[in-house]
Amino acid sequence: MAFVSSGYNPEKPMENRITDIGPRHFEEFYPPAVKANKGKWLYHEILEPGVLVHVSETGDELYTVRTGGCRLMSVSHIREICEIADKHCGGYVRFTTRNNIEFMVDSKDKVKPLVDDLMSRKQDGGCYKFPVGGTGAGITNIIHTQGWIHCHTPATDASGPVKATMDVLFDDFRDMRLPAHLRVSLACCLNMCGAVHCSDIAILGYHRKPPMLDHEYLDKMCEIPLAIAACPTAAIKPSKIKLDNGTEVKSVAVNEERCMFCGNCYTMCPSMPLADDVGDGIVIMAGGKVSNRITAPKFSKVVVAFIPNEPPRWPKVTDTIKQIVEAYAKGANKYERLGEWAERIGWERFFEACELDFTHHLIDDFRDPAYYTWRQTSNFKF
Amino acid sequence: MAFVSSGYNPEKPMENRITDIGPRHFEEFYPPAVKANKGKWLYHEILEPGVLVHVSETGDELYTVRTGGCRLMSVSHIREICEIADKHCGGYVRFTTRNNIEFMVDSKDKVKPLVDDLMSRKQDGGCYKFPVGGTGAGITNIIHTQGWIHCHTPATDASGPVKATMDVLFDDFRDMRLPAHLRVSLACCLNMCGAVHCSDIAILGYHRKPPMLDHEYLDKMCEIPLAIAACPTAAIKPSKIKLDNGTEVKSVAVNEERCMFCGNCYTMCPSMPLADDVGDGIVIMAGGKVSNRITAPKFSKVVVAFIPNEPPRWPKVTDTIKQIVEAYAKGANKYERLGEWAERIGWERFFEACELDFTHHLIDDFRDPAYYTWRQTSNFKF
Amino acid sequence: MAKHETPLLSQLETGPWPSFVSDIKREAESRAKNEKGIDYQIPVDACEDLLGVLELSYKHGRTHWKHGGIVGVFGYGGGVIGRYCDQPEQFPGVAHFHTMRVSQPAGKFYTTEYLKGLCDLWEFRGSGITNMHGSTGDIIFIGTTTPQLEEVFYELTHTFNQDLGGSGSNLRTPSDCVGQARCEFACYDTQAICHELTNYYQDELHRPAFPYKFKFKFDGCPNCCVASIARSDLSFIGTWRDEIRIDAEAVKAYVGGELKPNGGAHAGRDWGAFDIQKEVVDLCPTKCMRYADGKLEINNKECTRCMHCINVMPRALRIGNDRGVTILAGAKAPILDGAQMGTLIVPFMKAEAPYDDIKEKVIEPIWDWWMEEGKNRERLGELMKRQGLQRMIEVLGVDPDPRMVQEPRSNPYIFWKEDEVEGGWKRDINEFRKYHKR
Amino acid sequence: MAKHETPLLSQLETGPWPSFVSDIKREAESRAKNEKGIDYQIPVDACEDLLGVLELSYKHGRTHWKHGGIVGVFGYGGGVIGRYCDQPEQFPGVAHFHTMRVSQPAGKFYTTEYLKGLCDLWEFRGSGITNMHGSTGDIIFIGTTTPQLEEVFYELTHTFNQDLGGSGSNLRTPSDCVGQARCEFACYDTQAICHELTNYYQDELHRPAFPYKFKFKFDGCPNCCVASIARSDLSFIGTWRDEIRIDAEAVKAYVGGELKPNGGAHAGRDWGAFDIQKEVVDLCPTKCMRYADGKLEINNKECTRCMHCINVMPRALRIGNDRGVTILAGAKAPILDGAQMGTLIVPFMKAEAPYDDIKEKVIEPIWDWWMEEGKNRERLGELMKRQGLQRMIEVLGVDPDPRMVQEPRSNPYIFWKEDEVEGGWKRDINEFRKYHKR
Ligand code: SRM
Ligand code: SRM
Ligand code: SRM
Ligand code: SRM
Ligand code: SF4
Ligand code: SF4
Ligand code: SF4
Ligand code: SF4
Ligand code: SF4
Ligand code: SF4
Ligand code: SF4
Ligand code: SF4
Repeated sequence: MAFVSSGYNPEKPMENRITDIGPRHFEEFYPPAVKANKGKWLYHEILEPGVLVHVSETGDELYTVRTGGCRLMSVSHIREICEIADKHCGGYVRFTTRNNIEFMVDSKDKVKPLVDDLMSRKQDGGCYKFPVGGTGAGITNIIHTQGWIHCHTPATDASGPVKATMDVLFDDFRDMRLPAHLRVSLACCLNMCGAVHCSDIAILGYHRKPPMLDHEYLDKMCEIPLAIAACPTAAIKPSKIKLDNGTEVKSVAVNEERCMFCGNCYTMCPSMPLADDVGDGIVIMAGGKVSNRITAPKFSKVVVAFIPNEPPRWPKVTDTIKQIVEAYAKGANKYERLGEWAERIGWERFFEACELDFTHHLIDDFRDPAYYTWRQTSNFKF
Repeated sequence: MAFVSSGYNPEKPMENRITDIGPRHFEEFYPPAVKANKGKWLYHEILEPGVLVHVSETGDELYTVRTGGCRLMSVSHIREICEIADKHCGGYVRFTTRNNIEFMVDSKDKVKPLVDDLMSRKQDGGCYKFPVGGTGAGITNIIHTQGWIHCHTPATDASGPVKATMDVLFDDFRDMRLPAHLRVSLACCLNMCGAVHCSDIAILGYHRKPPMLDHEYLDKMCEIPLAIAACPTAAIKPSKIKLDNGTEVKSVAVNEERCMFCGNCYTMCPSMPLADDVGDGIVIMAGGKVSNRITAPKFSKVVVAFIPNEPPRWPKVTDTIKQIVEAYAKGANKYERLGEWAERIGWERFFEACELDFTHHLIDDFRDPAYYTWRQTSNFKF
Repeated sequence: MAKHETPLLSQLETGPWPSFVSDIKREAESRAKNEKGIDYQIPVDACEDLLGVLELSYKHGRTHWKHGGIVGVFGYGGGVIGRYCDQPEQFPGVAHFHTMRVSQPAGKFYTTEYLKGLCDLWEFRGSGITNMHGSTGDIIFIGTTTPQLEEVFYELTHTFNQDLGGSGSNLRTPSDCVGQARCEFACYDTQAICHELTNYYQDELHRPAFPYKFKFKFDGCPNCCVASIARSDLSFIGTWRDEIRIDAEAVKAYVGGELKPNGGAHAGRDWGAFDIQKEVVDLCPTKCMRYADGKLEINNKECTRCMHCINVMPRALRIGNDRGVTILAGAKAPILDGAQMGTLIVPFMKAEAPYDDIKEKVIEPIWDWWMEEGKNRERLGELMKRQGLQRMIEVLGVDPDPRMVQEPRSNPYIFWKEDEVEGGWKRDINEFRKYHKR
Repeated sequence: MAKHETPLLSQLETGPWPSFVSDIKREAESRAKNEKGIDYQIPVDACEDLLGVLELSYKHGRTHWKHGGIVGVFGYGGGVIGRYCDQPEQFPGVAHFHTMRVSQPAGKFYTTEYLKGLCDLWEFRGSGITNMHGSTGDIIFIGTTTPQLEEVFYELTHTFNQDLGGSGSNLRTPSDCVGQARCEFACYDTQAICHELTNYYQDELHRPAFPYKFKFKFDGCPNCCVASIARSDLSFIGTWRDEIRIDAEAVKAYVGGELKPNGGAHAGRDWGAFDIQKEVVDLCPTKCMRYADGKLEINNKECTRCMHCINVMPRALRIGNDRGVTILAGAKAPILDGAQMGTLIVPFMKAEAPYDDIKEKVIEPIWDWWMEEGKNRERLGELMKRQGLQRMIEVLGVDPDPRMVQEPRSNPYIFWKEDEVEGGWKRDINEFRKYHKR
């Protein structure tokens, strides 16, 4: 391969340099029906799972067909999206905040051909390329993060567990039988780039072994004070270490009893890796939400402290999630989010209904606010 | 006066010594109707404010007349209680957990003479000695503490503000027009011996000036390390001080910015007094409860950050309390405790309804849990 | 003639509520007159001077009492609070003015005979002023001198068969609600257990061996009339495991208006006709009740025994038969880290004499732990916060139970222990580097 | 033939959900075939090796990526995440594999023309693999080499009139919900403000001057479809101050069953006939609705604009006319001290271009404060926790408002300031001792 210049001149980086122009202006990208009716929408309706209509006060209608997006996508896949959008939608397409793809058409008769086209496209192994769904009281796409495909701190993969989970939940992506929205998210480490801290069900990668210390290199590769400051539990102290060859180096010592495996030290210092084949795995959280509907947003709660990584399909994770979804589907009232359900019936009942064990790990013991999660009433259910 | 010995011999303290016998056995003190029906009570009814009947499965009835107890009472007053109990109640009497006095009779016809007798007794200034009331959905006696009558750390008096407040709330002691119980408590300092932290309305003595330092005596009178350890905000440091006479003494220094006037240092060290005529005063808290009825017990919340001490009648305190009681009486649903009402309507409405100012002091800024009291939703009322 | 002018205090002698000022004045007068010719063992003018010093506080806006120092009776570490006036010349009658805490009988029933005896004693050897009762529950004798402490104690024990209560870093005098003695809601005998534990733990009550104070309180049911959940290191709250007993006829009587809801507690206002649906069924926090066709049903499995329905219709609904206690730990006032409510540690335990399970499986393991690991002036609740509820569960040797928490943790910061993690924590960085280059 | 065996990954090529494995394989094949004769600027087998290294992770249960080091484009402090493989010999195609964050257009609408352009660029100069989109909102180009960074940037800016997004300690790419573009609930123009603030603060976005990352997100209404309240340092949520507009005819149509509740969102199950009382009125959290005689009434003063009723009956109920935003601050993921939800700091503010109030009265004072007093790697929420909400109120120069708290403090530990206390704090111990002896 030969280097092809874009025009950029590394000798004179400022020559013709364009900076600070931001993103493209959104209006350039609005489909005509959106431009014409922006701010004038009167109401919407979900015609069938994955198909919405929005009606404007001008009388215009906009039909949206939502399809599952595997957000890790190749340019070939994007080109195929474009091909569909060109064919059906006048060359416009949109992505949702949960990485689904929305194809919009301006009249009802264009919907069926579009849906049929989308559902007919399959990958070599038989997976749908563009499954239609993800609306209403069902399960939509999983928000997720990089995992083993790109990040350096994950305790699990992202795309793999997501694929496995969406396969298991697929019927609910295509249907709207649940009491309310049910949002599943995944973050491959505690940094929680997937913002799983407020999801109905969260899949969280978690380490369980304290960092290894690469003493020989630590001082060379890391700023020791930054690594020390990074630790939320003050478990890291500076330390002098004698290497096998007798030289003494500056390094750190970790008070392993105080480590809760957040990996924050590793973020600051590559000589403190945590990853481990059996130490790492998945925490399941449940009951979070972000909408302000009826009740205030809620954090997700840890309901399963640990499930080992079982690539490629993480069966224990998907089984557990399925269990929770089914118990919720069975138990909750219409409009009731998973966390609202758990609070109404009481968490003691939640564990019963979902057939999950309550272990000591689920009791908060992190700092002062832990106390507020303990039960301070004699009101409970046997 | 001549010393009269009880029989105790200070030379031989162990001679005939009786110890560890505990309190008298409760059964010695049960009125016959209680002894006969203990554990057999079927139901009760409040016949009129202050008058209860309990009915047993044996058919027995026990009538209780509750009267206000000014718990700071002289032996002359107690003898008068005994006189009444001898006259009407066969020589038995009881005190409640809120320092009221209960006279019990075993038949209905004994009630009216008893009530009449009680209500007829007045002190010289015209105060009732034994006002009948304190039952049901009204206001009962104020739980309180020692105040200026005996304690060394108070920021206000106890008995005085209590008398002034009960005078203002007297109608509600004698009536049952409120939506639910309303419990008022007073503690004269942050130690909160009155357990005001869970009262519908709490009157709390509070200092607002950091301790003075009696350097010359401090090291002699106090254990400096204990004083330092006592401070919840770590505001106290050891320090060497040069006195006016040139001698250097060990003492402490207080970082006044970090002091929140809890007086804990003074409890450990008499050379660190806080009391001040204008610095000290009263904090009003509201919305606490201890019963588990419908909702879990709740802490009271600070609703007025400071009211100066205005002996002898603390008019601003009593006005404020009256304001809260009236707003509650007007606004709350039947069975709804004050805190439940405030939560239902929202604290923004509580301040409006009670015509109280919301000041920055009312926002929690003490440690991590403060965050959980901030509003984390877009749901609020204009 | 009063010894001191009390223009401020005197303003507290009007108004309907009993006036403590009038009452102290009465006692002052009675002492001055001394009609019975008593040989007062502390200054006759103690009450005069008490009014005087209080008036001074009303003028200054500050207390005039000083720290106590260590006074008490021989062999006991508690029961007396030392107190001195900071203006002894002006008020010699209260220069030394200690309080004594007298262990109240469970349930606070009294015979007048007993009370009169105490009055005689305290008139003779003290100020004649009391608190009936202190916030913890004791009878408080307010104000005597050091030499009288042993005398009062001697007479209390010898004449009245009565001991002192607690103070200092020890078990404080336990207290209880009226319970089965006069309440249909009581799920166990609060007086019996209160008395038994008070006596069984006399040593802990009198001889401080604890890091700080420790309180027991006994509530017969979740109404919490002795506020145990808010102010006792161990709070015992009565409850039941089976079904609320329903008297269908009485339900009808409430609905029909023959019976007054909540025992007539709301009679001071016209709230309109009783509406069982709105006032009971809809307010049930678990929504486990149903009223239809004149019939009330309770899904007891979902009931949290909050007492509301029973409170509203005491003649129709009664506590279950399989009774016991729920135990909560750690309640306390705000010093140092903020107030704590009790945390549920035992969902259910039988409460039957001699209470062996409660003593041996709950109280003593907790004390052992606290005495071992609690810091000076650290209440149980603070130890729990510092070491975590997990530690309490270990101490009790029970299984973790979701009933102990209101909700599971929302942070995933789990402190795994090495033996819980496959392969342990020891790893070889060089082995790791074989697969992962620097 | 695939370069690496991927027996584990291949198991992810079945099942209904789109397979990322099949998709990467497709790209790998397309690159291998190179039908268009592209002069790939990074290794042709990047996708093959990506699959290879991922398969290895599936085998080892550990990632094979290393820390990034500092790579980027000239003059920008963000927009690129450096990444290296820890098995470069085995997987040379991904030895260097940086991601680039491309600032997405507000609302995420696209023309295919634009998208196809990006595809061509990324196929040519990168791995051809993307995230559509990253969790913050950017278009993520996954995997290229260091020399290509400037080239991609040059083409983006020159050919596509398109800039990079944020990373590092700076303003991150703001994002928004679809809003008025296609949603009847939107209370302001989320795209307009998102675009305006992104462009107005380009310097803050590209040149780190902050203690840590900072995020804006814009939700058109309290449904929070872009989850701003959970994951943005400043969360803008649309709201209104006046009345919910009621179309009485449409209410009838819902009650009559002609209109499907909640826009048909529950059509997958038979929930029975719509019951406006049970499904709307009773679920209203403030109980400010009344339905009687076929008429729905709302006491708007008590409404908290939770959206429930509007969500259930979008054709009958519409947001008010006097619209603006509620602003919340401090949301973030759990590192370090636990996750935070946004805290309400501005109950209501108009959101109209050019947003001067929002910029000058909210954003900039907050940044000044945070840049002045925030510690290294301290998010705004953590600074708020450390210095208190009071400090935020001072910074904003607004009056404290009970709307900013869920409840007032329950501890009375108020840090009074000296100038708030009459007479100040300086006192003379000797003066005090005149009245209070030691
Ligand atoms: C397209 C999208 C906005 C965008 O800018 O991309 C969107 C669009 C709509 N949302 Fe949303 N929401 C979208 C993400 C969200 C999110 C964010 C998230 O999940 O990460 C939330 C918060 C979820 C949470 O609380 O955890 C969200 C909470 C809601 C709610 C409140 C639901 C609740 O019961 O709490 C509504 C109201 C409703 O559904 O009745 C709503 C309603 C709607 C409506 C009906 C608004 C309208 O009138 O057009 C749209 C169609 C809903 C549907 O799909 O059933 N939208 N919606 C997002 C689609 C994501 C996807 O691909 O599936
Ligand atoms: C006598 C006493 C117990 C004792 O051992 O001395 C007592 C006695 C009764 N209480 Fe109580 N409570 C007593 C202090 C309390 C306390 C403690 C306190 O206030 O410090 C509470 C907790 C208050 C709180 O939550 O802050 C208390 C919360 C209740 C409740 C729950 C009320 C609620 O709405 O939350 C009930 C149930 C009811 O009233 O329907 C109740 C019910 C009762 C009943 C009806 C029980 C019965 O069947 O006999 C008794 C008469 C009630 C009345 O006065 O209207 N009792 N009750 C106490 C009287 C105090 C007084 O002199 O006024
Ligand atoms: C007498 C009494 C107040 C009253 O007027 O009734 C009282 C009086 C004192 N209490 Fe108390 N407390 C009294 C019940 C309480 C209660 C209520 C209870 O027990 O139900 C509490 C709150 C519950 C709790 O234990 O948390 C209480 C919480 C405190 C505290 C704060 C303890 C904490 O951990 O937060 C202190 C401070 C201390 O221990 O240094 C304290 C300290 C004190 C001292 C000893 C002051 C001191 O630091 O030396 C007071 C002596 C006053 C005096 O001159 O007589 N007192 N104290 C109560 C005991 C009477 C009795 O035995 O019946
Ligand atoms: C790419 C992305 C995940 C994804 O797959 O989508 C991502 C990837 C990384 N995030 Fe993130 N974060 C991404 C959105 C988020 C979000 C979600 C959001 O912005 O809405 C969060 C939670 C919200 C928040 O900001 O709190 C998030 C919270 C973090 C944190 C924890 C920050 C905290 O204060 O708690 C870290 C740790 C750090 O900053 O050291 C982090 C760090 C990282 C780093 C840079 C890892 C590191 O320490 O070097 C990751 C680089 C991965 C890679 O190899 O590409 N990332 N990160 C997201 C950005 C894409 C985009 O620009 O669109
Ligand atoms: S969640 Fe952790 S491992 Fe996953 S992308 Fe974010 S920083 Fe990387
Ligand atoms: S993983 Fe987290 S808790 Fe453990 S040492 Fe590193 S920074 Fe500290
Ligand atoms: S509350 Fe404070 S001042 Fe009042 S009696 Fe208790 S310790 Fe003394
Ligand atoms: S009053 Fe409290 S906060 Fe102030 S110095 Fe003393 S112990 Fe510390
Ligand atoms: S706590 Fe329960 S049992 Fe005890 S007196 Fe109160 S209502 Fe009766
Ligand atoms: S006790 Fe409470 S929870 Fe149980 S049925 Fe009655 S009201 Fe409902
Ligand atoms: S947040 Fe509100 S305005 Fe924005 S898309 Fe969702 S429902 Fe519509
Ligand atoms: S928006 Fe919410 S609070 Fe307002 S009326 Fe509708 S349901 Fe009630």
